[in-house]
Amino acid sequence: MEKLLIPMICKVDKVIQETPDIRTYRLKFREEGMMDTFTYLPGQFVEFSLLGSGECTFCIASSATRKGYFDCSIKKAGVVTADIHSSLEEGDEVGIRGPFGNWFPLEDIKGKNLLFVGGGIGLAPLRSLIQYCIDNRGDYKDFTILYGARTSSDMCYKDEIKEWQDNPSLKVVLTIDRPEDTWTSNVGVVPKILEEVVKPVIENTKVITCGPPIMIKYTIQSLLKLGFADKDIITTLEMKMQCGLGKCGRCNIGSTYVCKDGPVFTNEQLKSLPDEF
Amino acid sequence: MEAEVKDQLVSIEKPELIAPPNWEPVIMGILCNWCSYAGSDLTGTSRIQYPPNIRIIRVPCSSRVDPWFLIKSLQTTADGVLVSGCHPGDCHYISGNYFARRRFLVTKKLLNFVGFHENRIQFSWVSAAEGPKFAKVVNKVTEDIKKLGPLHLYKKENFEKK
Amino acid sequence: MSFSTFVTDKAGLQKFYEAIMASQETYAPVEKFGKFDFKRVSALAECDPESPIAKTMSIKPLFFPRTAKVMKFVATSAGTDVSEVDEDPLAVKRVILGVKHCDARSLQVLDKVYNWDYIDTDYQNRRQNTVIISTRCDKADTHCFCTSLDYDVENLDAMDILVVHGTDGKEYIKARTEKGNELLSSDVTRHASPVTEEITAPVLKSQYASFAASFRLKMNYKEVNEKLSKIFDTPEFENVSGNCVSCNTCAFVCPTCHCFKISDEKIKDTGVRYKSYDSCNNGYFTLMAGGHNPRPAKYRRWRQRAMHKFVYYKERFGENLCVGCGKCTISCPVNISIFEVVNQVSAAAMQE
Amino acid sequence: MNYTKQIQDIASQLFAEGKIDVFVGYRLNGFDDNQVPVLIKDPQDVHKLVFTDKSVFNLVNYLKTDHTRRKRVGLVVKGCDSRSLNLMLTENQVKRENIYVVGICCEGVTDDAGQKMQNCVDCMVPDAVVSDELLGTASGADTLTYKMNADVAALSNIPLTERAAYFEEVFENCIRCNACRHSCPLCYCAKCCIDQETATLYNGANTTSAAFHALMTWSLHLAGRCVDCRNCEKACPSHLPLHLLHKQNESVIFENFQEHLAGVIPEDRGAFYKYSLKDPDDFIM
Amino acid sequence: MARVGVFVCFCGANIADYVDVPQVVEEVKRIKEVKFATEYKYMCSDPGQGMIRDAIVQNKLTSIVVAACSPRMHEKTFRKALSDAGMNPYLLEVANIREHSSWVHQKDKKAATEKAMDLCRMAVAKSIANEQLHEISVPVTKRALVIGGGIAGIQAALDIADARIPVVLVERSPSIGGKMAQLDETFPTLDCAQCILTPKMVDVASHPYIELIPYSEVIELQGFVGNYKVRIKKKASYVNFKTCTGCGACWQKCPVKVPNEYNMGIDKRKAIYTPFPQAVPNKPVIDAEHCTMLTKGKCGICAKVCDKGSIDYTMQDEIIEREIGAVVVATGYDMWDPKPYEEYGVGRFKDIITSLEFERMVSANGPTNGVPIRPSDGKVPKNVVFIKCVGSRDEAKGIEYCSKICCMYTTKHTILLHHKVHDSHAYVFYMDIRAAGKGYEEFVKKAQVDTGTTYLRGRVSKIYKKGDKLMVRGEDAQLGQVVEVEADMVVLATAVSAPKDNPDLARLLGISYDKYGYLSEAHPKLRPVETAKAGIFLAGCTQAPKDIPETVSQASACAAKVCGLFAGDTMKKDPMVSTINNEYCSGCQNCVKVCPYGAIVTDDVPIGHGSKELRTVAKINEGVCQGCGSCVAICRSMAINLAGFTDPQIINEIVSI
Repeated sequence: MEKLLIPMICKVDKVIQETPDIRTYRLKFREEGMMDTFTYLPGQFVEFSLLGSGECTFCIASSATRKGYFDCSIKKAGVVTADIHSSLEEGDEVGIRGPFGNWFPLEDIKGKNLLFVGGGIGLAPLRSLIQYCIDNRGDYKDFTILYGARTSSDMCYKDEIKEWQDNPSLKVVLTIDRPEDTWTSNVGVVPKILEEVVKPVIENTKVITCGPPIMIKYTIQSLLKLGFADKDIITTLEMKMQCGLGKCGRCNIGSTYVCKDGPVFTNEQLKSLPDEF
Repeated sequence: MEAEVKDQLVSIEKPELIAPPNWEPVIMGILCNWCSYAGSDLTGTSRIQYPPNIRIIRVPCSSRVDPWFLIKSLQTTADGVLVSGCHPGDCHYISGNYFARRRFLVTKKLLNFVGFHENRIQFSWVSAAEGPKFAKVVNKVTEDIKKLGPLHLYKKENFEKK
Repeated sequence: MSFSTFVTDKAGLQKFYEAIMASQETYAPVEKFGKFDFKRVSALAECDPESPIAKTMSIKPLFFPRTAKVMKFVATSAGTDVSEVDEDPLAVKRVILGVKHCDARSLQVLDKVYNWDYIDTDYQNRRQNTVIISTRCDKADTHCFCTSLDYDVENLDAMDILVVHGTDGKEYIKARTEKGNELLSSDVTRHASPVTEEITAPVLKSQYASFAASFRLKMNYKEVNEKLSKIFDTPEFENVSGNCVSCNTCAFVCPTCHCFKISDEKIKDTGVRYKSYDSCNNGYFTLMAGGHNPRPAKYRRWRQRAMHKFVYYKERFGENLCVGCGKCTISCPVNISIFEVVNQVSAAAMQE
Repeated sequence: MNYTKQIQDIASQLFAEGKIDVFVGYRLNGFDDNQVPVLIKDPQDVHKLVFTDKSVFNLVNYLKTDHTRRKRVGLVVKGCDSRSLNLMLTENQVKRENIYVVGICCEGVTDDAGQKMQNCVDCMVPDAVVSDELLGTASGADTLTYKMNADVAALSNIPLTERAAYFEEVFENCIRCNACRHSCPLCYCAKCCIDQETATLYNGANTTSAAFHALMTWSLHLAGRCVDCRNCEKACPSHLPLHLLHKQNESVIFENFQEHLAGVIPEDRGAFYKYSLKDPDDFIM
Repeated sequence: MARVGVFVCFCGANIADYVDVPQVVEEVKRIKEVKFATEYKYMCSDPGQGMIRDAIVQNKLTSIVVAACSPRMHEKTFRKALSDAGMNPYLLEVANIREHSSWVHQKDKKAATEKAMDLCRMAVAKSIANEQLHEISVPVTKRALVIGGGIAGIQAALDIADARIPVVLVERSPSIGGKMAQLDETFPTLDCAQCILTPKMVDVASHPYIELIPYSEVIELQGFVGNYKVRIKKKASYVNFKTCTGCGACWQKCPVKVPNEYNMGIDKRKAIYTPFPQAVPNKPVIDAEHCTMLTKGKCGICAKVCDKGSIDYTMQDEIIEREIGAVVVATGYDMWDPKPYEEYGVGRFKDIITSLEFERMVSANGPTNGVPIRPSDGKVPKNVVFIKCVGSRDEAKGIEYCSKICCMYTTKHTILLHHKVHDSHAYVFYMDIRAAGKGYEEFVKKAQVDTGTTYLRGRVSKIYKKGDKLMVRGEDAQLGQVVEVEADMVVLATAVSAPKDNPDLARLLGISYDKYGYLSEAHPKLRPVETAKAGIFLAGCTQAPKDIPETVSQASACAAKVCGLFAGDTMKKDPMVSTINNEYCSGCQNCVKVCPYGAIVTDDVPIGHGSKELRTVAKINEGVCQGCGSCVAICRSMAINLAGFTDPQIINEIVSI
C-alpha cells in the first residue's frame, strides 16, 4: 500500500492563467518514457502533491489522445491549492499519483448525440472528453457544448473554446450569469439557457454535465423536465479523497467508493446512493 | 520492528550515550524584540564573542512565546532552548513578561518532570543595554547543553514508524 | 490435506511458546499501564499469551501500523527526490501468538479490502510472512458477540495454528494452514505429541460448546443486517449517538477499521509522508477544501460507522466488517455498545 | 451514595415546569451495575435516571455538544464536575441561566473493580461548588490546603533518567486517538491543537515524539484548569497515566503562585490568565 | 510555499570578513522555494536596493529575504525597496547575520558561516509563511486635549491651535497661567514673567481653535489613539461666566477672607475671587469651602452687588464630554514641602521661607509690593541666606534627583534681592552650581560679580535663633571649616516634585509613571515626548523638572507630534496586530483578560453561515492593539494570530534548520 502512495515526479511544462483563480498546469514526467505508461481515459483523476504541503485530488483536463503531456486545472479553494497557485511555476516539480477512478462510458456514448453542459471549473473533466471525442469525431453524431461561467473573465480555456467555435462540426453555446458590456453571447444561468437556447434533442442523446453542485442540481432538474432519462445523464462527483485506491475510506458513500466506482456516475446510479454527497 | 524502533528512540536523557565527535548543540533562542533582541544586537555591536550554537528567533514580546514553541523546538531541531525577555517591570508592553514568566516556570517544570534536564530549557531577562549579559547567558546555556549532550529522542529520527 | 495436531500439558504449551520465541521473531501481548499490546518479545516472562480479551489491543497495528512511513522526500531547488522507505520491519518472517479468534478473523475481513482492485503489497507481505497462533477463548467477555455474526467461530480458519485449552485439561495445538503446519513440523513441538483428529475433535467440540454457552450477547445477525440496510433515514441514529463524545477511540482500537489519512511533515529540506489512522467519527473526516461536508452532524458519522460495519462492507465484500470483539465498547469512555446500537436501531426501525 | 430517587424527582419536576429541554444524567447500562450517560429529552424516560457511586463520567462534557448547546439543560454534577462547570461558566461556554445544576456532595465513585477511584480518595473538593440544588451532606472539606499528589511526588523523587524512561513508555504507548481531548469537558475548542487535521503545524503522525508534542501541548492548555475528573484517563484506550501531567502542573502552580484549585472560585480563570509581581523569578537568569 | 529571493550583504568587510558570503548564497540556493539568490557589497545602498527591485520583477518573487544587519537597523529601508518594486513591503524578512553572526563569531569563520546559513534558512522559512499586510488606517478625531494650563499647556495649545486644529484646554484652577504666573522675573534674561506670559494667556482665551475649560478636571479617558473620548468634570463656579463682566464688585465686597494661594498664603483673598488680576478667564469663582452662603446659607452679598445677576448659588458640577484624537499632559509640578528639614527649623522659625514665597514677595504685584520683608516682624531683611538643594539630591530626607532649576533661580533671587534691597547681602549655601544652558553660566558669573553674593560650598547643618536673627551653621567645604552666618531671613531653594495627583492621572489615562510620580516617556532619549500609549504626549515638568525654555520646547514638540498625528484624515499604523479567526474562536475571552491595552472586545457573530443565532467571539480593535502577542500565546483555540509573527511563521523557523 505504502508503495502505491508514492508519487511520480512531474515537471511543470507550462502554466496557463485561465481566470484570476484558476490555473492550468501542463505536466510532463521527469523521467522520459513514463508518459507512455501513463495511460488514462477521460474522467479519471490524479492525486497531485506539492511535497511538504499536501495532496489534492484533481481530474485530468486533457485527453490521452493529445500525446506527451497532461493538464490539470486547479482552482484556488483551500490551503494546498493556494500554495500551488502562489508557488508553482514553470520548471518546478510536483508529485503525481494516478490515474485513478473510472471514466466516462466511452462505449455507451458511441454513435450518440452528445451534449456537454459545463459550468466554471467543471469544464475541466468535460474538456478531457471533448478532446477525446473531437479526436475520434467519427464515432459520434451531433456535438453540442454548453458552457457557462459567472463572468466572461471566469471562463476557462478561452483559446480552446475559440477553436471549438471555429470547428464547424461542433455547436458551442456560451453564457454568463450577468450582462457585460462587451459580451455578445447569451446571458443567464446554465439551466435556463439549456431550456431556452439549446433546446436539445432528447432521442439518442447522452448528456455529460459537470460544474458547481448547485448548477448540477438545477441542470439535472431541467434535463429531467426536458425528458431525458436518468441513465442518459452522466456527471462526475466531488468527494473528499485521499488515497485514490479504494482503501482509505474517506470517499465512501454507502458501499460505493467514489475513487474507484466513480467519480463518473449516471444520474440513475446517483439516485441509488445514500444521500450523503 | 519494535526492536529497531528501540534502537533509535533512545530515552530523552541518556548520559551513557556519548556525543558523536565534533558534535555541536543547536540552541533555539527566542528573544523579545525590545529588550533581548536589542541586547543581542548590542552584543554584536560591541563585538563581544560568544559560542555560535544559538539560532535566534525574534518575537515582539516574551508573552508571544507559546510553550508550544519550546516543545516543538525540542521535538524537532534543538538540543536546548533559551527564551529571553525584558526585565520585570521593563516590558515594552507593560505586563507581557509577567504572564510569560508563569508559563515558563510551569513549562520548565513539566518538561523536567517528563525527563528533560532542566538546563535544556532556560530563561533570562536581558535588557537592551545588557550586551555583555547576553553573551554571558549564551555562554552558560551553551556550556550547560554541551555537558548534557545531544537530545536523542526527539531529534530528526522522529521520522520513524512506531 | 490434513494438518497435524499436537497435544501437551500446560507446561508443554509454555515450552512450545518459548521454543517459538527462541527460534522465531515473535510478537505477543505485553502489559503496559494495565493494557496489553502486541510487542516484540523474546521470553515468555515478558508477555502473557492468555491476556484477558478486555484488556488486549488488537493485532491490527502489526499489519496496518498506527503510523507508517509512506516515503521520504528531499525537496531542494535541484529537484525533488522521492525515495521508498527502508525495508519494512513488519514484513519479516514472524510469529504472533496469543491472538484471539476475533483478531484473527479481522485479518480475514481486512484481506478483502486490501486485495480488491489495487493490491496492498505491504499488507500482503506482512500477512504472508506472519504465522498467527490463535488461542480459543474459554469464556466470553461481557461485550463479546463473535458467535452472533456471519462467521463460524468454531471452524475459523483465519489462524495458522489453533491452540485450545481442552476440557480434559490438556492443551491442543492444531495447524490450520500450510504455514502453520510447517512451523509445527519443526522442533518447536518437541514437548508435545502428535494426536489424531478422532481424539481431538470431541474435545474441541465440547470446549467450544462451553465457550459458546458463555455469551451474554446474542443477536440475530441476518435480521439486523437486513433491517439496517433498509433504514438509512431512521431518526433513531440521532438518539443512539446522543451521548457519544466523538472521541474516536472506537476506530483506533477496532481491529477492522482501516481508514487512514496521509500527511506530510518536513524538517529542513527533507520530509516524510505518513499514513496514519483516521476515524470517520472525526468531524473533518469528509470536510472538503471548499467547505462542503457531506457528514457534518454527529449522527451522520455514527450512522456511517454502524452501517459500514454491518451493511456496506457486507454489500461490497461479502463479509461483515464487525467481528464482535467488543473492543470499542470496552474502550468507550461512555460505554456505548455497538451491539446495543445496531439492535436498538433495527428494533426501533421495525416499530415504525 | 444513591440519589437516584431525588434526581428522578427533580428531573420530572423540571420537565413538568417546562424549565429544561434535556436532562443529562446516568442510566444503567442494562446488564451490570455500570452506567452510561444519558440525555433525557422525553419526560417519559426520567425513570431511567440513576445516581450511585458508579456514576463516573463527568457530564459537563455534554455541555459542549450540539445536543445541549443553546438548550436549557438539567445536569448532575459531582464535586470535580462542578469545578469544570464553573470554568465553563467563567469561560463563557455556557450560560448559567440555561442550566439547572443538581449538585452532589460526592462520597467518591468507584472503578470497574469496585475500588474507590484514586482521585476520589485524594479529592479535595467533594461537594459541588456550583448548584441550584445540593444533594447529600456537605463534607466541609478544606478546599484551600493543597495536597501533593502521591504519584507525582514519587516520580519527582526518582532519578531523571528513570523518569525519562518512564515517560518514554507513556509517549510510545499513546496511539494519538485524541480521546483524551474529546472526553475532557474543558477541551471545547472548535479546532484543537492536537487534532490531526491541524497536522501541518502540530504533527499529525503517530510517532513517539508526536505523542510527546501533543500531550505536552495539551496538558499545558489545561494547566491551572484541570479539575481532576479523569475523564481523559477513563477514555484512554492505552490506559496512560495522563493525570500525572495535570497533577504536576497543578502542584507547580499551587506551590509557586499560591493559586487555588481550578474552578473552585467562580470567575477564576486559572493561573495563566493573571500574574503577580511576586511570582518566582529565581529560575530566570 | 512561495518564491523567495535571498540577498546576502557583505556589509563591506563587516560580514564578508567573518562569514563566507558566497557559500551562504550557494547554501540558500539549495532551498526549494528559493528562486533567486545573490550577494552584494552593500545591500542597503541604492544599487543594492535596485538589485532587489529588479529581481522581484524578473523572477516573480513572492517574498524577499535580506541577510544583512539587524532588522532593527534597515528593515524599513528594505521594506521601502519592496514597495518600490510594487511588492507588499511586509513580505520581507531580514536575517541578522551581522550582529548575530559575523560580529560575534569573529574567531571562527566556519561556525559563523554555518550560523549565517541557518539564520538565512530560518528567514526563508519564515518568509514562506509571510502574508501581505497593509498599514492600518484608523480614522482620527482631529481635536486635541491639553491637560494643564501652565506655560507648557498654553504653548502646546497655542501651537496646535495655530495649525487650525481644535484644542480643548482643561485647567484645574480658575485661571490658566500655572506656576509661571507666580514668577517675577525669569532667568537668564530677567524679563518679567507676567509680561511674556499674559499675552499668551490672552491668546488662549481669544483663539478661535481653543476651547478653554477652566476650573475643571479630567475624570475619564476611553478609546484609543485618534479616537479618544474624554469626560471632564467642570466644577461649579457659582458664577455665570456668560454674563459676568469681571467687574470685581463681588470680590471687593465679599466679607470672607481666605489665605491666598497665588501669593503662597502671604496675604488673603476673598471667598469669591479671581486668583490674580491678569487671570484668564478674568471671571471670579466662589470658593465653596469657605463661602458662608454655600456652607451656612448666610451672606449672599456678592449676589446682591452683582448687577448682572451672575451669581448662582445653586450651580452644580457639570460633566462635559469631548471626542478627541490626542492628549497632551502638562500638569506641571509641585513645590516640595521642606518639612523633613527639622534641623533648619522649618515651621518653627517664621523667617525661613521657600523660594516661591520669596518670588511672590519680590514680585511687583506681590503681597508686599515687591519688597521682601521678614514674616516675623515685617522688617526688610539685610542679610539673606539662600540654601540650595533643599530636598534635591538628598536621598535621606528628600529626593535623589537634581531639580535642575534651583541653581538658576537662586542666582536670580540674589539679583532680585540686590535690586530691591540695595544694601542687602546674600549668602548662598550650595553643593554645585549647575548652569548648563544658553547664557546661564554668564548669568551666574555676572550675578556673582554684580551682587557680591557670598557663595559657600557646603550643606547647612543647623539653623538656630539668636535674638531676632537666624544663625545658619554650615560647612564651607572649600575651607574645610564650619561657618556660621547671621541672617535676617533664610530662603530655601526647595526641590521640584511631581504633582501629587500624577499617579491617579496616569491610571486614568492608562500611562505609566516613575517612582517619583513623574509621567514616563516612551523612550528616555528618542521618544521623550511620547508616552507608551499612542496619542498621549507629555509637556513640561510633569515628565521631569525643567526650566521654561525647555518646557516650551517640549510643549511645541508635543504640538508637532499632535499635528503629525492629525496630518491625514486617517492615521497609519503598523499592521503587526492580532487577528481573530471567528471560526476557531471559542469565545472564552481569556485574551480579553491578558491584553494590556484593552484592545480586545467581544462581538456577536452568527453561529454558521446565514444563521440567525449568535455566539460571542473576541474582536481586536486594530487601532488599540500594539502587537505584543500576549493574546496569541494564551489562545488555546488557535483563533488569534499576530500578523508578522504568526504561529506558522515561527514554527517554520523552528523546523527549518
